[in-house]
Amino acid sequence: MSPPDTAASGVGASLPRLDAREKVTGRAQYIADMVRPNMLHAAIHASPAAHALITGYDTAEASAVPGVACVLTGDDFPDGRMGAFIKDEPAIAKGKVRYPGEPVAVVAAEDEETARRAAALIRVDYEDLPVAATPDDAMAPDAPVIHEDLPDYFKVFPAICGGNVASETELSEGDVDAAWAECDVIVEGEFETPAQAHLSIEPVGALAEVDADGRVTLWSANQSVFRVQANVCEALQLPMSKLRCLTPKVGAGFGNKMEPHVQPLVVQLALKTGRPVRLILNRTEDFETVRARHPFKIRCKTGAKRDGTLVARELSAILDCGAYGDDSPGVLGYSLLMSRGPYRIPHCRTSGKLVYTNRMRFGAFRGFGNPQVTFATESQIDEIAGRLGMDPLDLRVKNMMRPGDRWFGGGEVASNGLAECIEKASAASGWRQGRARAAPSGKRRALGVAACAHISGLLATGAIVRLLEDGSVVLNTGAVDIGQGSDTVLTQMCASALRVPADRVAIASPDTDGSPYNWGTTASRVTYTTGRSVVAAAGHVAEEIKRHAAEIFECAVGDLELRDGGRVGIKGVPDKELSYFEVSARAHWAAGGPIVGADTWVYNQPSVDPKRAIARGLPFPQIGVYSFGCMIAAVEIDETTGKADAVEVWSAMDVGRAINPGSVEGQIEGGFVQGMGFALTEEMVFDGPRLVNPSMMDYKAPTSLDAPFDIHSIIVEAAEPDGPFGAKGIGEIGLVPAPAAIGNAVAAATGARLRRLPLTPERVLNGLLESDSED
Amino acid sequence: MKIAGSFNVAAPVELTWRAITDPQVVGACLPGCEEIEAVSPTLYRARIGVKLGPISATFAAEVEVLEEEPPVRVVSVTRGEEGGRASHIRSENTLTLEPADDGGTRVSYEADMTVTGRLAKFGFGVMKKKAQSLAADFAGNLEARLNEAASGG
Amino acid sequence: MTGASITLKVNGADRPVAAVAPWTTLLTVLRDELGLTGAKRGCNQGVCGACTVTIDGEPVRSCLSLALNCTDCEIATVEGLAPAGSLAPVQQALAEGNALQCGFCTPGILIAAHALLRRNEPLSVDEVRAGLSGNLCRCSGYKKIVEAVVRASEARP
Amino acid sequence: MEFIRPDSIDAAVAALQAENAACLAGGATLVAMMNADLVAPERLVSLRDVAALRTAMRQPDGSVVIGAMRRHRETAEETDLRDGQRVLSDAAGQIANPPVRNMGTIGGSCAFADPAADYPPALAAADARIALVGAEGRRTLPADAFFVDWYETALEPGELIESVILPPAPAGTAGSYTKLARVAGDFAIASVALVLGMEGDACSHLAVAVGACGPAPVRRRDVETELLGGGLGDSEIRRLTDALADGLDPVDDVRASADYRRRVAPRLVRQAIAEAKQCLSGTQ
Repeated sequence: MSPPDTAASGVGASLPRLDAREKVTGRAQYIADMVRPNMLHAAIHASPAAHALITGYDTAEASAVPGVACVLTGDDFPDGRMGAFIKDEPAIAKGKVRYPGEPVAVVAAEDEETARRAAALIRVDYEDLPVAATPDDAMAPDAPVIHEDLPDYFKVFPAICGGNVASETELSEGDVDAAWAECDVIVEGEFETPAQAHLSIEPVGALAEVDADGRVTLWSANQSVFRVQANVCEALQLPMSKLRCLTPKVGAGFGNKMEPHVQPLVVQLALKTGRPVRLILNRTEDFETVRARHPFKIRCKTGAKRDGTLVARELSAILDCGAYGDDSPGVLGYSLLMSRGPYRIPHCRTSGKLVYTNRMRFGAFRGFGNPQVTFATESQIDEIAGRLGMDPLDLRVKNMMRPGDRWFGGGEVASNGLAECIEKASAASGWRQGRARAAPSGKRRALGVAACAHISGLLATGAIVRLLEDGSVVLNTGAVDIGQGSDTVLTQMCASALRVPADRVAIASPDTDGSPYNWGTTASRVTYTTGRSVVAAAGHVAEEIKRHAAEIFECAVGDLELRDGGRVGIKGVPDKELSYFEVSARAHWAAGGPIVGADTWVYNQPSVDPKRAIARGLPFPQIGVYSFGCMIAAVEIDETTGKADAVEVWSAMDVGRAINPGSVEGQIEGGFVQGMGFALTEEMVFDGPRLVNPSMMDYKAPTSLDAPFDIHSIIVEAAEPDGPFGAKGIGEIGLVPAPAAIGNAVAAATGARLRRLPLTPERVLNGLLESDSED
Repeated sequence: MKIAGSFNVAAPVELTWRAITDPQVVGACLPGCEEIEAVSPTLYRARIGVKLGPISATFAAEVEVLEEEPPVRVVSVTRGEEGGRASHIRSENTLTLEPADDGGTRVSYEADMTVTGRLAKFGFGVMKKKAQSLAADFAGNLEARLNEAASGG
Repeated sequence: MTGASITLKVNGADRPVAAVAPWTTLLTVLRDELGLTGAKRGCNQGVCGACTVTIDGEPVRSCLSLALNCTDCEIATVEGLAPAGSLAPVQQALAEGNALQCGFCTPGILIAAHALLRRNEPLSVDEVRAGLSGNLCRCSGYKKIVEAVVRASEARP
Repeated sequence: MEFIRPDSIDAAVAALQAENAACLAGGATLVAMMNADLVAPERLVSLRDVAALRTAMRQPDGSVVIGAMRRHRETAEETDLRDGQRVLSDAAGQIANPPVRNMGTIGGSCAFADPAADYPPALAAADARIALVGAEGRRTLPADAFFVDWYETALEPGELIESVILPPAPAGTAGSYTKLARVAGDFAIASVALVLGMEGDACSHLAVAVGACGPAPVRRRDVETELLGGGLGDSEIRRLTDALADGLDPVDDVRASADYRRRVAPRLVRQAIAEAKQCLSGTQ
C-alpha cells in the first residue's frame, strides 16, 4: 500500500496507516488477543463500599475453588504509592477503600470464568466511614478526610493542599478588581459539566510474565510504556530495571490508558505465581475503576467595553478529583492556563480547587480540562456579543490574539493561525450570508461558533534512527501509537528527512528496554515533540551518510546532498552519487561503524513569565507550542421534544503543517463527534458516590446516525518555526470547542443560554419554552 | 437512592410501636422475607428474596438498630449480601411515628438505599420504583395487620 | 464443567470444538477455541458491535449468540472476508480511505458494511449511516468510514 | 445448566416444564443478561428449530399472526401488515440497530417486557392479542392484559409465547410509531404508537398508546371512543393527552427524568396525530 516514491509517501501525503492491512484483516493483536504459554487469567474483587476501613479478609473459599492459583489482597502488596503528580495511590486498596469499585483483592486462575467466580467468593469486612460524594460534601467543615496522609505524600510540584483539597492553583495577570470599572458590560454565570467516559471500544487489560531471574515483562493497553513502568515500579517498589514494558496494538486511549489501571495487579500476580497472568476488565469494571473526565463547576465573569473590547475575566473552577490524584492536578492547572482563551484580555484572575471525593478517580481525557473551561468562556463571549448587539464572530476577531501576542501567563507563541481559522470557518459555513439555512418544519436551526487553542509542547521525548546494512531504516521512538496514527506520521517524517520512501522505514514497537524515553502519547504532543526528535535523529544519520560519502568522493560534506530514493550525491553532478546501501555497507564492514542517529530533549519553555503573571501551585512550569482553532456548528432543535442535533460543522484547525492530511482530518472529525457526545448525550450519572450507568446500554455515545456526515475539516497551516516540518499538535483541539459551539448554536436557536452539559432534550425544551414565554 | 413515604394505621402509637419493633411482625409484613430471627435486642438476621422481572436474588440481611427513641423513632441500617454473587444492598432507614388526629398513628419512613454488584447494573430507575412498591406493600401489610388488631380481630 | 462437543462451520470450514457449555457464546468460542480473534469483545452486551459476525449471511452479535445454537449455521468472520494475502473491496476501501484509527471496531464495521454491499448497488450516505448504526466507533467520527463504504459500493460492477 | 433444542411447539412446552427453565429466542436480551450474571436459568430451551414459530401469516379476515420467533427485521419488512397494522412494522424498524434486529424476536421482546421497549405500545395501539401455550393448553390475552408490571407479564411458568395476533385494521387507517431516544437505537425516553383513521374531517378510528412512561403502555380507550366521529382539533387532542397524562407513571432514570417524560409525552402525541392526519389527507 505504500507508494514507492518519496514524495508520495512522505510529509504531506495522506498515506494510509502503516497497520491498516493488519487491522482490516483482523490480524492486529490487542491485549485481549495475546496468549502466553501456561497463562493464568485474573479477575478483581471490587469494593462495594465507597469509604470504609478494611478490617479483615476471608479468602479461604475463593482459594479452595479448583483451578484457582493465587488470591491476593492488599496485605500481599508492598506499601508503595504511585501518581503522576501526587503519590497517593496504592496498587490495590490497602487498609481502606476510597471509592466503590476499587480493587480490593485479585484472583488468578486457570480460566477467566473460574477467576471471576472465585473473586465473588472473597469476603472482606469493612468498617464504614462517612462518605464525601461530591466536592461540596468533601469541603464541608465536618467532612471525612479521604487521604489522612496527604501532607506526607510525595508531590512532583509545589502543591498547595490540605484537608480534602488535593491541589489549589491560581494564575493571574493584570488588575482584575480595578478593571471591572472600565467595563460597560459584564456577564457572569455558573457552568457545570459532567463526568464523561472515554469509552475506548477496547476495555483495558494487561499481561505480565516473569522470567527465571524474577524480571518481569509486561504488555498492556497503554499510552506510554514508560509511565506504565514508572507507576508499576513505584507502587510495587521494584527497581525499574526489573520491569520491561511493551505494547500490543491499543484500541484507543483518549487519556484513559495514560496512567495505570490493572498493570500493577498482574505484575504482582505474576511475581507471586511465577506464571504469565492476564487480566482484561469487562466493560462495567472498565467504567467503574479506570477513570473519566472531571466534572467541573465553573464560575466565570467577563467584562467588555461598549465597543466590544474585552477587558477582564475572573474564573474559578471546582474539580471533582475522585478518590486519587492521577493526572488531576495537571488538568486543573492546564484548565486555568486555557481559561483566557485565544484572546487579548489584559486583566484575568483564575483559580481552582481540586477536591478528593469518594468517587472513581477522574483523570486525563482528550482536552485535559480545556473543553470544560472553553464551554464557559466561549459561552460568555457570545453572551457579551448578544448584550452589545455585535456579531459573535466579529467580537472574536476584534479581540483575538495576533501573531506575536503571548499566551495567558506570558508563554511565547511562535505561530498563530487563528485569524485564518476564523476567516475560513466563517467563509465555508456562510456565516455572514444569513448564518443558517432554513430549518425543516418543526425544527429550529442556528449556527454557533467557538474559538480555542491547545498546546503540544511538553516533557521529554527521543528518537533513534538506524541505517541498516542495505540502506533501509529503523525508527525507534518509544511513542505508543494508540490508533491516532503517530507511527505513520513519524515514519513519514523520517522518510522525508532521509528522502526514502516510507516503506523503506520500519518503526519499532515501544519497549522500555530499547526505546528512548517518551513521556507518552497524550497532550497532543507526539507529532510535535517526538517529531522534532525524529527529524533531529534523522539529521544525524544524514550527516553521517554525507561524511561517508565525502570520504569516498573525497569532497567536502557541504558539497553533498541527499536525493530521493535514498541516495547521496554531489550537488550539481547528477551521476556522482551513492546509494545508502553502499554507504551503510562501508560503515558496517569497513569504516566508522554502523550509522545510528539519536536525539532526546525535554520541552523547556516556561509557561509563566513571573514579570507578567502570578502563579501559585501550577503543576506544569514548562508548557507551550499552541495550535489554534475555530469551529462553527449548525444545530437543529426539535420543537416537540427539545432534542438538539448537530447537523453540520466546519472545523478549521491550525496544525502548523499537516504531515498526513488524512490523519489530521480523522482527528478533527473524531474529536468533533466525541465533543458532540459530551455536549449532547454523554453523562456518567452518580447516585451519591456510585456510578449508576456503567454500561454501554445506559451510557450513550453517538452512533453513525447521530454524528453528522457533513463535518468539514479545514486545515490551516501556520508553521511552528521549530516544529518538525512546521508541525504542531492536532490530537485534542478538534474536540475542545465542540460543546461551546453547540451550546452557542442552541442559544441562538432557542434564546436560552444553557450552562450545564449535556444539553439534553429536557434542558433544551425547558429553556425553549421559558424563553418563548418571555418573548 | 432515597425513598420515602408515610401511611396511617388505626392503632395508637404505643401499639404500632410494639408491632413495628417486633421482628416477627416485621418479617410477616416484609414482602419476600423468608425468615427472620433476633440475634440480640438490636440485631436481627433475615433472608429476603427480591424479584424484578426475570431476575431474582436472595439476600442474607442483617438489621442493626442504631438509635431507638420509643415510641416515636427508630434508626436502623440494613446490610444484605447475596452469597457468592458479590452483590450487596445497604439501606439506612428512619421510621417515625406520630399520633394522627383520629387516634391512630402516622408512620413515616425514609430510606437511603444502595445496591452494588450485579443487580446494580439493572435499570436504576426501575429499581427505585421496585423499592418504592416494596415499601408500599410493607406499609399496606402492616396497616392491615394493625387495623385488624385495632378492630379486635 | 463438561459441555457438548460440536462442529461449527466458520468461514466455510468445519471446526470441531470440545466441551462447549450452554452459556458459552459464539464470540468466546471464536476467540478462545478457534483462534479467530478478529471479532472483539467490547461490551459483551450487544451494544458496541465490535463482535459482529455473520450467521447465515446476516450480521449479528456473536457475544449474544450461544455457540450451541449455531451448530447448523454458516458463520463468517472478518478473517473470512478475503483469501489470505488479498483484501475484499470493502477492506481495501477502509484501508485506503484513512477510515480506521485504533482498529478495534474495524472488524465489526467491515462485517456490517460487507452485508450492506451485498445488495450490489450504489449506497447513499444515509443508507450506510443507518446500516452501520449498530457499530460504535469512538475514534473516527464515522465520516471516513461512511465515505469508504459508499465508495466501495460505487466501485462495484 | 442444560441446553435443549426442541423442534416442535409441543416439545418446547414439554421441555419448559422444569424448575427455572427459560426460553431462548433470539438471545438479544437473555444472553446479554446471562453475560452480566443477572440470570442463570437451569435449563435453556432454544426455540431456534421450532419452524412453526418463525412464520407470519395474513388470515382471510385481514388479521396477521406473527410467530414468536419472527425477527425484528422481518417484522419491519412485513408486507402482510397493512393500514393501521403498520404501527408494528414501524416500531420494529426502530428497535436498536441492524445486527440486533437480525437477532431479536417479537416473542422474546414481549416476554422480557422492558417498559421502554418499542413493541409493547405498538401492540397496545394495534389492539393485538398475545397467544400463549403451556402444558394446560392455549390462551390468548389482549396486549393490555399481557403487560402487567415493570418487566412482568401474564406469562406463567412453563408457558411460552406462540404468536402475536394483530386484528385487521380498518381500511384507510394509518399506523405510526414515534420514538424519542437519546441516540439512535437506544431504548425510548418516551414513545407514541398511533393508529388513526379519518373520514373527511371526522375521526373514524383512534388508538394511542404511550410507551416508556410507566410499567406498561398507557392507553385511554374511554377518551378515544368519545372522540370518534368528531374532528380531531386541538381541544379534542388536549382531552386525550390530559387523560393519558393521568395514567403515566414514569421513572427517573439515566435516559430522562420523570418530569420530562410527563412533559414530552403529550407533545409527542400531538406531533404523531398531526403527522398522521397530514399523511392521511395526502393519500386521500
